[in-house]
Amino acid sequence: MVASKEPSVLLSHLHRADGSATFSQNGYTVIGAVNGPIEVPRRHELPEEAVIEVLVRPAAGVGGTRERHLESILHSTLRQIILVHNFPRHLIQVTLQITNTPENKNTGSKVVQAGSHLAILPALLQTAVLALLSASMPLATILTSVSIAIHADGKSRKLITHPSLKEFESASSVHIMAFTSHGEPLVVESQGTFTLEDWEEVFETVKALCHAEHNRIDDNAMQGVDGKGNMLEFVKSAMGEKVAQDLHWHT
Amino acid sequence: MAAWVERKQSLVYGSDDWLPRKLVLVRAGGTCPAPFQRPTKKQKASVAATASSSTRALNFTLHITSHHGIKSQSPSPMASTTPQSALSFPRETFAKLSPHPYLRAHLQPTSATATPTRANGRSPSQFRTPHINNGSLTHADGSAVVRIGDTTVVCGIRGEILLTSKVPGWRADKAAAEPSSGAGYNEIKELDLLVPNIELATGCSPAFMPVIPPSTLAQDLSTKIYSLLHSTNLLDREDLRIWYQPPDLSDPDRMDDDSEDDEETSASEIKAFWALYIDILFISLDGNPFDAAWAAVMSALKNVRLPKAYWDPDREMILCDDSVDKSKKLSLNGLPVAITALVFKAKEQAQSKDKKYWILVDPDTFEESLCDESVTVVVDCSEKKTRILSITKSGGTIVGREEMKDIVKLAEQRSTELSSILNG
Amino acid sequence: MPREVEPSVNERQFFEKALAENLRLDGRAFDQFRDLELSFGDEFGVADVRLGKTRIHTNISAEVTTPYPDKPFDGLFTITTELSPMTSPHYETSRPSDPEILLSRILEKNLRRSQALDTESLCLIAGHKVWSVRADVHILSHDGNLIDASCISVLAALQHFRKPDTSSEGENVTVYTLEERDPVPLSLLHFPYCVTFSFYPSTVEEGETVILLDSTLLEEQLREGSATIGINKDGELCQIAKLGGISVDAVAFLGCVQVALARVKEISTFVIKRLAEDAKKRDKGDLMAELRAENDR
Amino acid sequence: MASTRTSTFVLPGDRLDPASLPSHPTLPLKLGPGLRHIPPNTITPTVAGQLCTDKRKNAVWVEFNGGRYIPTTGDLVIATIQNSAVDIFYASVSDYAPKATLPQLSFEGATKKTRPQLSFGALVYARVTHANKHMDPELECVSQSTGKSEGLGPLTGGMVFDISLGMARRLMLPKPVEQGALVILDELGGQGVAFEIAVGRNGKVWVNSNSVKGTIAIGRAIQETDEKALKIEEQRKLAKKVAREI
Amino acid sequence: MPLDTSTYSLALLRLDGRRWNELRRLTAQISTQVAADGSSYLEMGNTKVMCTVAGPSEAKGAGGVRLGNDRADIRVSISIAGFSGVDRKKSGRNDKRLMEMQHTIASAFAQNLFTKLYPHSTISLSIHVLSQDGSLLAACINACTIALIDAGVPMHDYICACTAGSTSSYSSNDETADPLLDLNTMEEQELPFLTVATMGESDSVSVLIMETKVQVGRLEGMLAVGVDGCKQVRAILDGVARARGTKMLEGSRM
Repeated sequence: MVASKEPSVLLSHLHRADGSATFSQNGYTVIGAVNGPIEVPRRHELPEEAVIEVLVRPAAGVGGTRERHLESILHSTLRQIILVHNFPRHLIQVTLQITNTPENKNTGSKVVQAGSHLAILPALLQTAVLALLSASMPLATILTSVSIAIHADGKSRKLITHPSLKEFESASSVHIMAFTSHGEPLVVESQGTFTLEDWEEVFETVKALCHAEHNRIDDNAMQGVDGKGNMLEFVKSAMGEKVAQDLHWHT
Repeated sequence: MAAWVERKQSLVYGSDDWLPRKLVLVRAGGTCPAPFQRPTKKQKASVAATASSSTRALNFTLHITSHHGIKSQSPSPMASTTPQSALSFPRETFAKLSPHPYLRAHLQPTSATATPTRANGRSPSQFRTPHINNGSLTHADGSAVVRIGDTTVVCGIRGEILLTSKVPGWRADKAAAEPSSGAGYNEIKELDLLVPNIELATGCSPAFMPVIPPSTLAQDLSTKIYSLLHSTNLLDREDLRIWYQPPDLSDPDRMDDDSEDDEETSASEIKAFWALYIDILFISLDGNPFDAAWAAVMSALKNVRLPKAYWDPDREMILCDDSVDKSKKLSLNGLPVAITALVFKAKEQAQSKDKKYWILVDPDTFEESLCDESVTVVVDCSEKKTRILSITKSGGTIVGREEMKDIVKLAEQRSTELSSILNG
Repeated sequence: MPREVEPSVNERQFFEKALAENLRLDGRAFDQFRDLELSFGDEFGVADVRLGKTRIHTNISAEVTTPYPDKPFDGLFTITTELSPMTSPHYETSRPSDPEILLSRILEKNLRRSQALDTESLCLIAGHKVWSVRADVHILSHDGNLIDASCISVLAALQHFRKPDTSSEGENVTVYTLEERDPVPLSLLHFPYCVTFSFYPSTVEEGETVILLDSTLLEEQLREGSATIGINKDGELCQIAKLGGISVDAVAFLGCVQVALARVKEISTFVIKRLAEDAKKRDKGDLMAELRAENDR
Repeated sequence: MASTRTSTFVLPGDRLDPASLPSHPTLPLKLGPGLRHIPPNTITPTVAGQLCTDKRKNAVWVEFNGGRYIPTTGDLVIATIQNSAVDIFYASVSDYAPKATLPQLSFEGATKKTRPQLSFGALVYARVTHANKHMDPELECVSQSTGKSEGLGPLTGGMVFDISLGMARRLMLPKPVEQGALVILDELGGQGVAFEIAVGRNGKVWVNSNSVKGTIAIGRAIQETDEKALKIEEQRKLAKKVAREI
Repeated sequence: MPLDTSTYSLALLRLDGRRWNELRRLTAQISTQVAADGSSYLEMGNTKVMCTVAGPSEAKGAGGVRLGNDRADIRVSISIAGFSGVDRKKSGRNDKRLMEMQHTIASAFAQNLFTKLYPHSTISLSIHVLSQDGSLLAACINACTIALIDAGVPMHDYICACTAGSTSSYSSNDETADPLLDLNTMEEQELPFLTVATMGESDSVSVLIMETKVQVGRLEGMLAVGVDGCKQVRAILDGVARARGTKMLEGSRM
């Protein structure tokens, strides 16, 4: 089946978690749950800030070194956006369960896919942020993440936004970036062979997709702007809908 | 630590030696809270409040005297008013008590002539000197010892034979399809022919106790090495293939003594692969594990000599030739070099909006404990035009386009320095 | 980790009173199940079961490996169940908890020991190459009765799963990609589902037992005993697990078995219906894809 | 009310238009939940929700629903006793969170000799007296000024039901019908259903009536109103149905 | 290798010479270890287990103290000796089958003992399996019962257990199949069987575990035989306990 590049999300659907989100894009589906702030065992507690625990669980098999790597990227990133100093000596648990990955024609039967584990990073980041928003966790800012693949053969060069797994694997270089809603770069994972110019072009492209300059609170009418592919707009509309539903009674 | 900001002008360097030997902490007015410890946030707030509003302010003044420890050498005006209650700490104690202001004091010297220097005496963009020793392990097919400052890594590579008949999903027709044809079959990746493994639990640092399961950092580093090995296409897959050319019965003279043109004949088949087990052992760790580990892997890969292996149809097994002459080196695609830099922010709190920061390359453990944002760039300058092979960053928002440009430039410099050693 | 939250005294007492009046907190009858929902993923072998607020997601995968030396003709079939902090913060990932062990044991007995999946059919070359089928049971949300829901989820996913087609020539096995040959379903011999009963001592009559079906989390926390009966629609019992707890009259217990049998017949029909609906949807999807492909040409 | 309040949707880190904030000549600006002040003069939301301002009170806050209850001074909560020490009880306000302390003497008429004996799992209706991120919260079951319980204290009998934090807030509004579009309780009362109710800001509601059936029906009606986001008309219908059943 | 049950139908005797409703030799000793608060040694045929009881004692250790616990906590540990089976197999600490057995025994006795009499305390049961020849769980439960009697922990009634099987293989719906009582290892491997434990002389089932496939129609017969077997077991254990009690009374009289 053809995976949709358009993101979709379901919010606050797990009843026992404080916040939850199911996010799908590009054939990846991730279910995220956030619990916290809750009690933390003494030996782990930090006196000045909340402990963040990130757990990435693969759809099939048990987590290995790749999941730990993703967890460490997520951990250092989420620590930057969660207001950890608001909850000293507490724990914030973020559990991300991957439930669907795009079919890989070559390794269709393989339990653990050898590489390309980075391809799922944008989905993981986005799910984590949406689940945190659903949990009403105080955040400094939100982040949005986009992956871009560059296909270059000699002279011509093509940038593909939200590449499919196939495009991801055959690209000459792939770039995953996440920006805050203020347009600051928070995560960069670039791989392959590329030049500084390539990278800068990707940087600007992703920045534009993650961040709209006119994204002002008073500017609700998005006139003349192609909201397609703009992750910030997506998060905004998804959350806006949820808030409107939650506060239907609120005049 | 608002008090630090106000009193920073009293940071004075000794005349002959720029390197601070001893820091003297002078308390002006009031009594020192005992036991002395890092004030909690609440206390800090109150310190700041009193400092700004009352005359009995708690001010910490910082002196740096030369290693002779003559306190009177440069008395600051503030300190000289109440010299009787001076509390002096050795440098190490001060670094432990309040590491963040300590490092900042070094990077933000008061006198205009002094250049920002890190606590370890290096300039922010100065790397530690690398030392590399190749082939010191006899039983490994390739090995290297890399020392960068106090970080020492041993890397040993062993090749093991993986028979295609043992590969569960092996298909002869798949191997024929070249990877250039779309999202091709990359056997090095699919068959896991490169197996890096990092061992940190060697007692290399107090943070990693020996004989425990691999820490998160070790798993994290292994994954980084693993994906870099694949994403750079460093190895030629032909190097890892073991072919078999069935003897041409019509021409009995031509046995498999010469395998140069075997690949052209359709009858030849891949009988086995070399799987390279890359074990990376940290002997000591003082920051920047990735750069050192990667340099060790590169150096060891360059050092690898795989014996000539061939399929013996009678015994139905792979045999290896003992002679060194027939063994082959790996042909590596370029010479990637990794550099890591951290961002040190003037304010301790992660969420502060303060734009003051320093980029510190090749950090040591002390610096790593004080910085959140880290950037790793892998470049290959073996050809004319620099190829960037990987950029990763996380943990902060400081490094943007411009900063990255500078870091890439630093990486290029470092690359030339390291390449000469790696190639030498 | 923080420990599990226990119900308050008020909840305990109120629940007891309600049972005495033949009432359940969510208004169900004692033998009534919550609404069962089953959906399948885009990929083969993905089933998502909802039983009230309990939600279980199962993912089946398969790869070729070497068999165990003592069972050269049998493929491998493993079921993993791990309760993650997603379900409740008190579950630690490193240490399995009691409910987790009991759940995995029951699934193991019910599905593996009863040979629901014919492991001999997974053998490709005796002693060398077999399929290893793996069921990863992800518990997304826990509001009681994990066992019944997990069992439905795994069996539905197994029925939905297709493994790549293979052919073997002597010692060589060729595993075809999905494009080359349509994947094939697993060989399942029978479909044993589980029904779990919760027991409470009756406050009305001394020695009598109140029996609830499909209990919620609160009902599970307050129960004094339980029994899980695994049975297929043909009336073959696959396992019974009444692991201690209050004792139940033998005759009453035999009654439970009959209830379980009736319930399992319902579940079987339901799952088959859902599978058929999914297959229909897929056919349509395939047809559309073919048409599109033709248009492209 | 509507005339003085405006609401816009905000996300964490959004830059607020200074014009959207109330400016009162004399009163200091009050920052409510969901906002933070970054010195010198930036105010940004920390949660997703509706930015609400009250010009008369010169207050601004973010209205949101969801997440975990975080104790705030002055909130009324339903707490579960977990443990007791020499002169305090430890009570749980929200699951898995650090326990709150409840002095054994802060009950109406409690002295060293006549303090309540509360065992594990007992419910109390209490007020949060101290809430601070560095310390565990503190509760009381007596008004400090009057020495009276004012409705606080142990809750016996009845049943607790979980509701969303937003629903708890709606139930606690001074005028739930006008401000919260919530009529279910009034309607039930209007139908002649007699019951007691205590609402905890920590997302719990305690209901007691003279029959088990009635308590279940009322509790479930409140939950249904919350989960299905029932409109006023639907709430009326539901109330009628419940009253008929009882 | 299917067990040859054909001879059974002729002579109505099992391979070890027993009739269908015959228990193996069941012997038990009480107070075998002086150091323990209660102890027992029990043999069911060639299945031999030892059980010791420690407690009720004050709950101690981290994680052991559960706040607001108004009753005694029962902990069970089973260790299987390496030489107990036919082939030496060291079972791991995380063997799920053992953990399930431990949970079962703890949960059965939690309902049988008057645990409310001992708030904030622990009763530890430690079982050592010396030899295995079928009916392992049943033997463990029986050993625990008399060890707990020895320890003097008040209980409602005996919990007695035994196994019951059926001569029909699971696939056949053979009407002539007979139920069997108290299976040994060979029979357990070939025939469908269940382990049942009842309370005292009642028909009240405390534990019922079946792990093999069987036609639902067979269950009633198996269960009836099993429950009857439990009553026989109870009579034997009761005899052991009474003999011990008499001896103690005699001792105290002197």
